[in-house]
Amino acid sequence: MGFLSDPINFIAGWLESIMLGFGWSETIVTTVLKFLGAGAVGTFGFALVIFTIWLERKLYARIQDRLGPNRVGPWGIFQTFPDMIKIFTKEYITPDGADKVIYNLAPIISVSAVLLIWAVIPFAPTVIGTDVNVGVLYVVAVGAMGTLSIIMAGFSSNNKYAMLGAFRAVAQMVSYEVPMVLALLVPVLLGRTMGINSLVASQEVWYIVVAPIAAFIFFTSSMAETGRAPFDLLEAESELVAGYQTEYSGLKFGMFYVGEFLHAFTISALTATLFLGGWRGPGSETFPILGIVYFFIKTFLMYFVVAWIRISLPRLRIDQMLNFNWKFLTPLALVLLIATALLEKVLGMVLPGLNLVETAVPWVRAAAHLVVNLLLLWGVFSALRGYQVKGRKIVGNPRPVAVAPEPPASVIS
Amino acid sequence: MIPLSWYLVFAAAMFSIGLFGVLSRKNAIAILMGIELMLNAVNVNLIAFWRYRAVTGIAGQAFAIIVFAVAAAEVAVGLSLIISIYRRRKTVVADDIHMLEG
Amino acid sequence: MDLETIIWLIPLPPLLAFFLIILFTNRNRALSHSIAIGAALLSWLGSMVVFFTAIQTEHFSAFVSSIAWLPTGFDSWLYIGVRIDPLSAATIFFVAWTVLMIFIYSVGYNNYGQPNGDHDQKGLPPHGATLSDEHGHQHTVPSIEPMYSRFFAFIGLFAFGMYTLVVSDNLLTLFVGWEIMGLCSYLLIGFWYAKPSARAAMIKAFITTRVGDVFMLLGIAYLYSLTRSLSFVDIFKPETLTLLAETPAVGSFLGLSAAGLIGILLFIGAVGKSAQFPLHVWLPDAMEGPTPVSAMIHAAAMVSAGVYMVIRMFPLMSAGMEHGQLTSAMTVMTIIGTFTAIFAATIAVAQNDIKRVLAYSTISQLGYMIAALGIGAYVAAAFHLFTHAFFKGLLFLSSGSVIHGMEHGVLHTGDHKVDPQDMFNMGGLRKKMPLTFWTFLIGGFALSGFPLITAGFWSKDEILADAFYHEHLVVFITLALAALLTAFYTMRQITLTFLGTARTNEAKHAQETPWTMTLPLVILAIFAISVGWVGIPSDFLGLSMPENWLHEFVGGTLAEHPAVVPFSWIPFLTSVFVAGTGLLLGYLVYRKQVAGAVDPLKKVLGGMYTVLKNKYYFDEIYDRIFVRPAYWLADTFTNQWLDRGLIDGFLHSVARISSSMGGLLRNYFDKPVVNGIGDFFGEGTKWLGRNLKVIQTGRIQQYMLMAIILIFTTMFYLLYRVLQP
Amino acid sequence: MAPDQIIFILVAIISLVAALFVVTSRNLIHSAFWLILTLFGVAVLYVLLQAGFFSVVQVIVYIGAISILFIFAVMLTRNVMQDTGSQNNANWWVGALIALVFFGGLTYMLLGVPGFDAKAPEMQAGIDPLRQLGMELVSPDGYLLPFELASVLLVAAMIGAIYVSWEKKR
Repeated sequence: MGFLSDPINFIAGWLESIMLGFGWSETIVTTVLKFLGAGAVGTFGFALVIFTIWLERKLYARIQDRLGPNRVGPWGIFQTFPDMIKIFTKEYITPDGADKVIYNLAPIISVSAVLLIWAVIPFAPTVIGTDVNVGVLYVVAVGAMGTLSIIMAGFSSNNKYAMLGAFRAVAQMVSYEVPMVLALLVPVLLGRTMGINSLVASQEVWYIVVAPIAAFIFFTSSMAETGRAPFDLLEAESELVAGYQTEYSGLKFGMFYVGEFLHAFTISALTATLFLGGWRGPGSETFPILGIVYFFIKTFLMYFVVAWIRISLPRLRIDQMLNFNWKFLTPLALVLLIATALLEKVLGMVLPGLNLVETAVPWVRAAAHLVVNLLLLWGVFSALRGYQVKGRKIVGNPRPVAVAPEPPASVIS
Repeated sequence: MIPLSWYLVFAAAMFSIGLFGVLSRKNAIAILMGIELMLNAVNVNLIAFWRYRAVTGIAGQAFAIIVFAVAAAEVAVGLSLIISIYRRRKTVVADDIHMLEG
Repeated sequence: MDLETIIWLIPLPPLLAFFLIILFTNRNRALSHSIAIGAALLSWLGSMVVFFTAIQTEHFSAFVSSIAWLPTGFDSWLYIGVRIDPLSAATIFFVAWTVLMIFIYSVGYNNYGQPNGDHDQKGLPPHGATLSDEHGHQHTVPSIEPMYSRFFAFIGLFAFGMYTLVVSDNLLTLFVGWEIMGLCSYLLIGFWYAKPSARAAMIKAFITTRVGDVFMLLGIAYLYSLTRSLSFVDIFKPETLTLLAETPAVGSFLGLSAAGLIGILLFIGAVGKSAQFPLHVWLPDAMEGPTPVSAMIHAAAMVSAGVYMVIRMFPLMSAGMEHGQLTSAMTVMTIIGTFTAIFAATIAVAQNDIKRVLAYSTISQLGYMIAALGIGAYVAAAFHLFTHAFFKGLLFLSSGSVIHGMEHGVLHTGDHKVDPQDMFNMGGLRKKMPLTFWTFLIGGFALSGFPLITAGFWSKDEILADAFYHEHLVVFITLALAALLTAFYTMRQITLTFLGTARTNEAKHAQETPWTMTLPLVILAIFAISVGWVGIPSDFLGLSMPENWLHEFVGGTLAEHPAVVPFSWIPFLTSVFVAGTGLLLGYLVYRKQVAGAVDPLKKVLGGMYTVLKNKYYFDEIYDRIFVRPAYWLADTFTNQWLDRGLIDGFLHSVARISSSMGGLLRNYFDKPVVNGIGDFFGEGTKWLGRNLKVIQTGRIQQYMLMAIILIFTTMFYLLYRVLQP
Repeated sequence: MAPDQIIFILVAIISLVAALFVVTSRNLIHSAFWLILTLFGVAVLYVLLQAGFFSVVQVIVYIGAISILFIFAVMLTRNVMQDTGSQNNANWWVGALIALVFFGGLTYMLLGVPGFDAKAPEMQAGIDPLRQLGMELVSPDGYLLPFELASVLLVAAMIGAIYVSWEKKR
């Protein structure tokens, strides 16, 4: 295990040998290493956000035919740092009648809920915070804490808009958790495991090919979980000022902001891990560093899609948002789950009888799943065709454009 | 190693606190919270007994799962009842809801 | 799919079609008949696969598959399953063909594609619709059956029953299929339920067959109580059969053996189902149903089912047979079958309704089969069952086609008093309906046993040869006589219907029916000729012919192959003679029949003709013997005398005594003593309630408090007792 | 004292104190938040018991769903929020007494139970309790029926909750 093939474990091993050299007991060394690792991942996450903020602003600008940040550093790459300094130096305002403890706790939970997910994401076959055997559930559980932070913020601010924003946020996040969990069960079914690293290992064929609908549902509902456009009703500025974070300022607001960006990046990483094969790629088993590279390529690809969608789509109405979830995503996810489970059962009975070459089995399996997925999709769309809106109902006559009243004749003369 | 007794005493304490909440809180929602505490205490007991007494079996775990389901169902129905009562009578104080008084 | 699965699946498509049509597609006629025919086609396909696999198997014995169905107590199960042995393979072949043909035929028969009738109502046959063309001419055309979809649902269920019956490997599922068909025949005979005659016929058919079914169920129950199994394999084990033959019947009933009693009981079931004397009365009346139904009941399914069951149970019937000595069950069958054959044939001679003639001819032919079985001619009976299914199905469908054509004529002239089913109203239809004529001719010749060409000749000849060889001379002569009559009335029918000139305006305007009706006729006609060739005896006319295939194949069903009857000239010449004479006589007598003239037979037979015309007054006799006494027993005797007079009188006097005693008790015991105690408790409870209601605060937590204190006290006490013994 | 014992004691104390606040706090919203802390503590105890699955499910079900429901319910029944007076009823001392007696009695009785101070047996390697649980829950010889019943109960509760809290149109 050379430095070049697996630098992170190499460094870890090196540190371990040093500390053992101090004469510390094994337990303490492991504990210290865990803390170091957690610190490293956290710091890396924050550092990454600095970069993604710039990246997203740049993307925004390019898609909207602007230049974007271009003053600080080459291509404005350091633009985020002045912004950070500005936010650090702002005054912290705590509103009158706020529930102080909860008010201050909310932003911390908001960020930590996101960072906690990083503990189970495998960057490479050997580089993973901790390989929990219920990793997928863990992700969902931590997501639940994000909801908590928002309701804490909304409640403790003692502000109507913050409260309304929190209500909306919770309605949205709790609802979208349902299809998300259901869609997550599809890879679990396919991989026969809930551990994230073993899920990656089981992806001989990327699950986006095997289960494109599940990937779509998971990705969409995760986007809704992040609360970014087009699902940003919780902070719709035209209606709610800024939603649950209305009363926050300075670094506390910054925490929410960082949390949001980090969350967006995290869902990209999760999608890449669960559906795009994570660190899988040629040579990644022997050279874990390659795994890291593949992982980040895929993650940034997904992140680009996230940003692209955020920039392109307008905000949904609340009823559209809930209808989309309960009347489309959830039933679809349920049907998909049942179909996948049945198909897996059938394949389990049929495949051994076919005497296929060892390497062909996953591909045959993937093809079968893909066909079922496409059929399902076709069925859903032909069912939906009946509901499509053909022209809008006219509610009333259009009001005439305001016309200035005729000036009295006396004025003219 | 933690002895079994610690978990049992912890669960007993938590159950007692929940019991106190159920018996003495005014607000119906708070009573429900007390019930949740009691259910959790039971669950701790179930899992602890599974771990210490029957780690090869799964009865304790299965019961715990069912307690989760029951708790979820109970909260959903309980809270909706409370909200329904609140809509009609504008109160959630348990002592004010005494239409069955003899 | 392996073969066993296919066999399991054969009966299912029609059942599925039944539910689909009844539940979902009732409104859509085209979809309904497509589903029904598709289902029939699927079953047909499965049957063909099974049949051809069976005939290609060397030394074919049976395909079997069974599952445990009902636990019947300690570790024993009732197994149900499917069994295709040579007999059922051959049966399923003709069932599949005739059922499919009948399904297709029904599309045309129920006037698919025609407009809705002007005043057609559900439960009545269609009356025709008025159309006006572009010139403003009004003309009447046939209208579509108002309950079109329902018809297909019913015949689907019917087909399910028949297939179930054929493929089952035990008496229980066979009986289930049997009863499903009983229900369906009830529903279908009364398909036009608004006609009073159809209602009466449906009830008659149901009740009459029920009489037989009850006996059959008794037989099954008795058999089960003795053998602990209903599966054919178990019953037909030699040791079981010997045991049954040697056990005396319960209470040594008439000195019969158990096998004999069971055989007779089961045979009575067949008598009901296959319309044998004396339970034959329902079948002619069943002609009230639509014609495809008649074909279904009389050719493909129900009546065949009776004979099929008897053939199936033949090992049981013949258990204990030694040296050609007929068993008691077989003797009964011989007598009933022979008598029915001649008896029904005589009635058929004097009938004018085209379908009724065929109905009586069916009874007569079924009597043939039963008689053949009775004298032990196993293969001959099965052979006649197969050929008869094809040519009788063909005849019924053709007669339906004739009626349909005549109805067209009736609609054209608008004279609704003319009965389109009366043969004396027809004549000369040969030119109007050529296809129908030729197919009817083929069917009729097959029925008469026209020598060498037709299927009927071979099977009938084999029965006669068998009877002759085994020296049952009475049977032989009677059956030959019946064959003569058969040929005669068949030719009478053909001559009256198709030959000569039209006797009514309606017959002049008759029209050939659509292809959906004629196509089944043609296919069935091919079978009516060709199916006989599989059973040509190998030593026919002393020549050395190929081996008798059917005998080899069907004979394989029995444990030991039945012996081949050597060829003999006497029965051969007899059957040629009776067929030829009968046909010739029929032609000569009715050749010159003109409109309005009486039946020439009437002059010859005189009073006998009236007797025959009225079917020996059987319906009237049954009415006197069974129906009226039953009414009298129910109404006058039981209701008025027994119930009102005796029982009610007794009850009333008891009531009066009780009521006076009640008054005494009430005034001197109940009011002072009982009420006093009751009131004391009531008042006491009230008082308690008034004083205890303080505890009822309505506050949940206080209740909880009380409950918990109580529970804890009890619990602590009990635990204390447990821990400190 | 081993590290896991220290962790247990810390978590237990935090949970119990939080639980006490749940039943005594004057502000119901705070009660709800304290409840979350208690439940979280219980989740940690599950981890100590090597029941990771239950720990995660505890977080999902109790914190992610039940507590949120509680907070919602408290907020929806709003005027109570302004209540600053005592949230305990007049009989609270009876409740407290009973709870104390109960705790004392229970502990006393537990002391007599054999195996009260038992140590946990080693987890056997190669046996995955989670997989075992999953198989048992869907096997007809195991807990299939109770499992299905629980699901039916959940559906019934869901429908019931929707029906009860449905605002009927006047």
